[in-house]
Amino acid sequence: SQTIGFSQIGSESGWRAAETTLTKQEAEKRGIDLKFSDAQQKQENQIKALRSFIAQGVDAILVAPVVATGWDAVLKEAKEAEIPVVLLDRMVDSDKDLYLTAVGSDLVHEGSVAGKWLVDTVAGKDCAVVELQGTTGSSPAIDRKKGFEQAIAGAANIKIIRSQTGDFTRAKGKEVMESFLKAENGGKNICALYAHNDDMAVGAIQAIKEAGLKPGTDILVVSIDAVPDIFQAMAAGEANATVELTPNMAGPAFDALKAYMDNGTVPPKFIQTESKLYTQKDDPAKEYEARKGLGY
Amino acid sequence: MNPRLLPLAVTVLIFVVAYAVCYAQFPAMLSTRVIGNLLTDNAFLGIAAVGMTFVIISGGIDLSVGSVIAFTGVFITVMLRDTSLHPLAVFAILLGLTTLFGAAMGMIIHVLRMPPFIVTLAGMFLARGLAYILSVDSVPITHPFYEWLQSLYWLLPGKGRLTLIGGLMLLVFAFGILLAHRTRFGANVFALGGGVQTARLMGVPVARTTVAIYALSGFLAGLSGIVFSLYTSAGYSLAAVGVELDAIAAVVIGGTLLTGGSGFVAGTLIGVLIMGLIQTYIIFDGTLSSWWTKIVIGALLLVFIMLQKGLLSLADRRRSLRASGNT
Amino acid sequence: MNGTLARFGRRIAPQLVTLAVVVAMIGIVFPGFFDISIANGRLYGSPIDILNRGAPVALLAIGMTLVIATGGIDLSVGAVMAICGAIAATLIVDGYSLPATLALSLGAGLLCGLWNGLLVAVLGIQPIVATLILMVAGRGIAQLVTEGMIRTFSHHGFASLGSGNLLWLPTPVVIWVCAGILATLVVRRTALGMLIEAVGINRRASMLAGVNARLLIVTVYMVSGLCAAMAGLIVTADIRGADANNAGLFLELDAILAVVVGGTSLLGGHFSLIASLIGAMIIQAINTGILVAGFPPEFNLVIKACIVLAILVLQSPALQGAAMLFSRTKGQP
Amino acid sequence: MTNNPTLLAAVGLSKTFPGTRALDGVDFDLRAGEVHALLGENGAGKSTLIKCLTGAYRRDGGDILLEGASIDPRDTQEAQRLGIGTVYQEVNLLPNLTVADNLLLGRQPRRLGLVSRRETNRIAREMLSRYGLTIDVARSLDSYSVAIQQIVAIARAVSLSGKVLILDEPTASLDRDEVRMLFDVVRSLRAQGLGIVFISHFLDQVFDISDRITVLRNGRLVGVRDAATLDRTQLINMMLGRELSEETRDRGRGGFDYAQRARIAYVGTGRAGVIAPFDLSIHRGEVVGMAGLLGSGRTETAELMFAAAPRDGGSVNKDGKPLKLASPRDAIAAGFGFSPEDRKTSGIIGDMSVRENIVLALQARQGWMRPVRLSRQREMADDYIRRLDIRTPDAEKPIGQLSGGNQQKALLARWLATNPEFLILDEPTRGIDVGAHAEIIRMIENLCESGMSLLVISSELDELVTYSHRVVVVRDRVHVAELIGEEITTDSIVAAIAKPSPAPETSA
Ligand SMILES: Nc1ncnc2c1ncn2[C@@H]1O[C@H](COP(=O)(O)OP(=O)(O)OP(=O)(O)O)[C@@H](O)[C@H]1O
Ligand SMILES: Nc1ncnc2c1ncn2[C@@H]1O[C@H](COP(=O)(O)OP(=O)(O)OP(=O)(O)O)[C@@H](O)[C@H]1O
Ligand SMILES: [Mg+2]
Ligand SMILES: [Mg+2]
Repeated sequence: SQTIGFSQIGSESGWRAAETTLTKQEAEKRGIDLKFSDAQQKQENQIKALRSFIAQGVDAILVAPVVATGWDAVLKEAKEAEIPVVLLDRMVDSDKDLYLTAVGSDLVHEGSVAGKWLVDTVAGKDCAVVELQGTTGSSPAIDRKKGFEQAIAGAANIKIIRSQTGDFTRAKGKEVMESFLKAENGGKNICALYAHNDDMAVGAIQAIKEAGLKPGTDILVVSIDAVPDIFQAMAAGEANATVELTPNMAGPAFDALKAYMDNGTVPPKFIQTESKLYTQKDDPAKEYEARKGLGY
Repeated sequence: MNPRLLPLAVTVLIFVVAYAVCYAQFPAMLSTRVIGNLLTDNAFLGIAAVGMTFVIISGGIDLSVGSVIAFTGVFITVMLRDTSLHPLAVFAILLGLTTLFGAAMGMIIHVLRMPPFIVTLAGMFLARGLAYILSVDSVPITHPFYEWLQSLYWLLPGKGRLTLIGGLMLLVFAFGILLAHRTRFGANVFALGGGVQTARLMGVPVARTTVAIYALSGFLAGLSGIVFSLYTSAGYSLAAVGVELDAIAAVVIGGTLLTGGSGFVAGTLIGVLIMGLIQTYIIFDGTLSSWWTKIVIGALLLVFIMLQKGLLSLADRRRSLRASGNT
Repeated sequence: MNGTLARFGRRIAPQLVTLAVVVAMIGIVFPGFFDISIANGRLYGSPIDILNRGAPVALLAIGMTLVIATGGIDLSVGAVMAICGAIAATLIVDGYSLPATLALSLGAGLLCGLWNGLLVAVLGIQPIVATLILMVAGRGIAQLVTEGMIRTFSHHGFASLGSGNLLWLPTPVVIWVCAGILATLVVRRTALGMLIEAVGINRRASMLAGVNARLLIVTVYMVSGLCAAMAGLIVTADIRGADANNAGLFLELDAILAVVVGGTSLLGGHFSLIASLIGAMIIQAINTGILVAGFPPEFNLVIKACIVLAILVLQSPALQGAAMLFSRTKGQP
Repeated sequence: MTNNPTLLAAVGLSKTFPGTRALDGVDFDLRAGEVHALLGENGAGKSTLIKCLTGAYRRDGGDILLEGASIDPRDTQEAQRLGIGTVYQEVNLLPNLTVADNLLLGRQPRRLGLVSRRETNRIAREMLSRYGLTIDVARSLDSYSVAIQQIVAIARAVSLSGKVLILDEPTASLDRDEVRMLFDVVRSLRAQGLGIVFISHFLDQVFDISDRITVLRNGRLVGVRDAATLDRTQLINMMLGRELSEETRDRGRGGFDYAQRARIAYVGTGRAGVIAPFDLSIHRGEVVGMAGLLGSGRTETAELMFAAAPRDGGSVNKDGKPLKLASPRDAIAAGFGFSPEDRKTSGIIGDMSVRENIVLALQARQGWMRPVRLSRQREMADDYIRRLDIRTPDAEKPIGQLSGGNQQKALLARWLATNPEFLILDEPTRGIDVGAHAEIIRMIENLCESGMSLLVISSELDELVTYSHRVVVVRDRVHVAELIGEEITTDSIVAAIAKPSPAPETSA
């Protein structure tokens, strides 16, 4: 059987836990011996893991890079050792020759899907948006912000009035939302909330409720990831939309690897997963049930 | 043997035994590749840990090193991107900056008599904050000089590599060992760790030494940042979070007392290697989930510290029994 | 008695002044800051937010103060928060009653503290390292409990610990104020405080004078574990879910900072719980101030660093000494 | 000699601590080639004076002149550069450094820019050999006893003193031989024309070595005299400002029915490598003295008896019943008390007030649940401060800021407050002035009359002879002799200490 090393960023969110679970499941399905390594959010640990995989002589490497830059040297080493590398869910800045393919979604695109939804939904009415950013400096935070800003750039009626980091966590999402509400006249000035992930949105929804407003109605809520809990909120009418980031990146990756190793089929350099938009119309209750058991 | 060297000997012994255990399980662990990796992958940690050793021996602590490493990377990339300076000139400016930064913390600690923990904690916030302000994006470094530096390595038999940064770490350790154990400055550092008041009464230049210690730590953190930027050829403001804790752990595993006054720079090298060994072992194993990884790292840390304590007290008992046999 | 009161006033004056200055500064950058209203049966406004959001750090600061007074430090409190939150959420989801859930998770906190205490007091491992072990492993344990997910629950009683109201105040505020008062009473009405200080200043001499330093140190870490457990429960109840990865992340640093801003020396010895609690509020005021001020998030850390540095410089023993000298020379005829 | 030029002079020196005027316009002058004793009660300001002279403290007012030129040492390093070597009262060396590093800190010999260890150790060994000490200088200082540390401190100061040597109670923990050797060194330095300041509470030593004597009282200069023109009583009057009533009573020595059951009996107590197993019993109202040379194992004996250090086997009986004695707490519960030798690291809680230090042992015994009421604490503290004449502005002063002798008295008060049945005092009179010394001896006698049993370790044989009913002599970690009643004389103790042991004697 094949041995494949998988360097995961960490387990910082439910989404990532789901990705890990699904990767392990997919590997098991295919009889692959998966060497899993958790980098605890540190790039240096990921590089160490990759180099250890190379020293160990694995057949292929999957890596979910914590950040886009800084992979050249280690990818070159892998190439010299003739070990194919597949990137999961995030891209790197390196030369495209250095990895076999990348499976993932386009983070900027995700942001713009969310932005477009908002533009369509408010339909020309004035709308003041507050933004909960991800961890300062992380690539989803940067790209999802960029995509959203691009999408609303054409709509003069939509303005981001406050933007602060919520560190991708519920607790910070709630705390920061509370301060937004205080700062914006008890929330009466706020028309919509855009959160870089669902967890922050869930926290913020609680803050909105505690301030005596109705999330989903008084303040529109749009976020990204499509984790189960946001569907619950949507089912309750407290969230309006989310953009899916599928945690099953490993399936396509393993398929591409198999094709490459069996008969040398070179996959395209970027296998993009769909960034599907879910709204309250998409039967959120059913979606919730479907995702519940995936280890989110 | 001089009993003062005992902790060092015990640490080395533990490392050798641990390596043997790993080898028994994964024979590939003894390849030159893994050994080369141990040096290269931990180069930045090792260099930072040398500075940390001096700080800890003097009875202080420096929580800012991780942030300084991140700042360094961002600073270098931004300078290389926005100016036409040669990387070496950028390095020089940067090392000057981080040395000054360390010296400033040392000044505050000494002049205002504030605890190092807190001053360097503020330094940690400040350095990372400055990195954010310079650039939140991660920026790649694409400079021919960088590529040339990265291509410098010595191929060991068995495809292992002794890279430039791995070698640099060994050099820094050699320098640190001489500085700590064979200079008057080094003796003064130990003296501060024994008690600032007493050291002052004994004529140790407390102010100068304190500032120099933190300046040294700042300098080495900057150097470590350069190494980190060579390692990743990028600058990123979120890089190297928590490196200070790894460095502290390495220093302590290396037999240096956190209370100050006693320790070994050479021990720190072993401490860094032990930490690297733990990680390599976990990756080679490859079956641990994210959470078990954390638990196992914690447990192994505990095991190492307990082994060390146990062996030391055993040796102590043996020694005192032997002494009684003589009288 | 009056002398004691005056001394107490002098002890906490720097912290009170600092808090006032920080709050005044926020008032300048955000004029709506002082608006307090009553809504949904409780007081509502930014100052209340500070009291409320400061609850975890305040609770941690209580335990941390005692630990630091013995010359130790507890880096594991953030991880212990995560463990206890995870246990509580899991139990409540599994249908345990609220009292049982609370008792078991607080018990888990005590157990964590016991572990730290034994490592420090009995095995003689240095406190930073001893608690570093649980800091690293503890988050893993918490994730083990939640299996890496955010374990959400909808138990109303439990949730009200985090977001409910009591006496027109958010419940967390009531909890930390009560815990603070209780701890102060226990420590100052008995001889505990004095014995802790003695151990912190000179452990060997205290032991020779018959102080049971070991037991005292273990107890103090257990109190810290208990406080961390309470903080963990509040955070979990607040977001109605246990987030093993992020609950209490880096909060140990804020707690230590609160203790130091509160004027307790990291070397151990004399301590003041009240001053630490004010310190916790200062830290939270800075955090909240940064949020309401509306700066871009890149500046958060630099602002925090500068304010903290300024506070510490102003409170530093060297400057205090200089100020005293100044006032004395001025007072001379 | 009296015509020698003035080397170091202080004119109108003043120093104030919060609540204390430690020095009040003190004049002092030291001539080349003289030994100048600086005397005074505990807290008179002697240590403060030399700390001001050597830059350890900044003075508030006054001038310092070295060879006629005004100097202003900002730190001790500067004083060292000026040729002033100092031994401060508390051993001020670094326990974590090697003996050699302590001796040569800042002056280690270098080769090619690097410190030469071998050379450092060689010079260090040479420096110590003058004091008859042959120890491994590459080991850390804390592996040696207080006495050895004291000698190291002296050796260091001597080597630093190009012009002036200042010794603040250097002999407090030395025995006779060491003192003799120290004095030989001091005399030869004097012959070389150095000026030496000597602070001590041992008046015999003062008369033995010094040429002139300056007396301080309450931070003020009382007077300067030639030692030859002064007698003991006059000197004491100058120091205390009153007569010392030296009552010599007969303590009804013996009178003990040693056949009767002892109050406390140790059988086979010992620890491998530390002290050979010994039997020792103490009777009600008895004072047992313990004599021996440096490092002979007296302190270790005391620590084992108080369970402050672990012991191998052996048993302890109290009033005939076996006693569980595993920790100091057990000992205290059984009514023991122990005032340790090293007051800085094992005695005082430096940052705590005198009051808290005094009630600490009592409070620890009562348990944390039963706090001693604040008013009661104050009463107790004030009472002991008065009874033991502890010089402090008030009971709330941190004990670390008291003068050495007064700290010692406060520690004694700590144990008296617990009203123990059996009290172990390790060097209780170290650093205590003549007045207080007499006071403490009187107290020891009163205590034993009231039924307390005492074990007193002291290097002052005269003192032991005065109050002991029995003296145990320790040599080379073995209890070698027991002198009872009339057998106790200085000479008999010296003889017992000096009796050559069967094994070849070590060089120390
Ligand atoms: N650092 C300090 N802070 C406050 N008060 C001090 C300090 N050092 C000394 N004092 C006070 O100054 C006075 C003089 O103390 P000093 O140590 O000079 O006495 P001394 O003559 O050396 O006594 P002893 O014989 O007991 O050593 C004492 O009352 C003491 O309490
Ligand atoms: N001459 C010496 N050579 C080597 N080590 C010594 C010497 N003298 C003392 N020591 C060390 O010092 C320690 C102290 O011994 P201890 O304190 O029991 O002596 P003591 O009889 O109480 O003497 P004192 O109290 O006068 O210092 C001993 O454990 C021993 O290791
Ligand atoms: Mg003195
Ligand atoms: Mg002794």
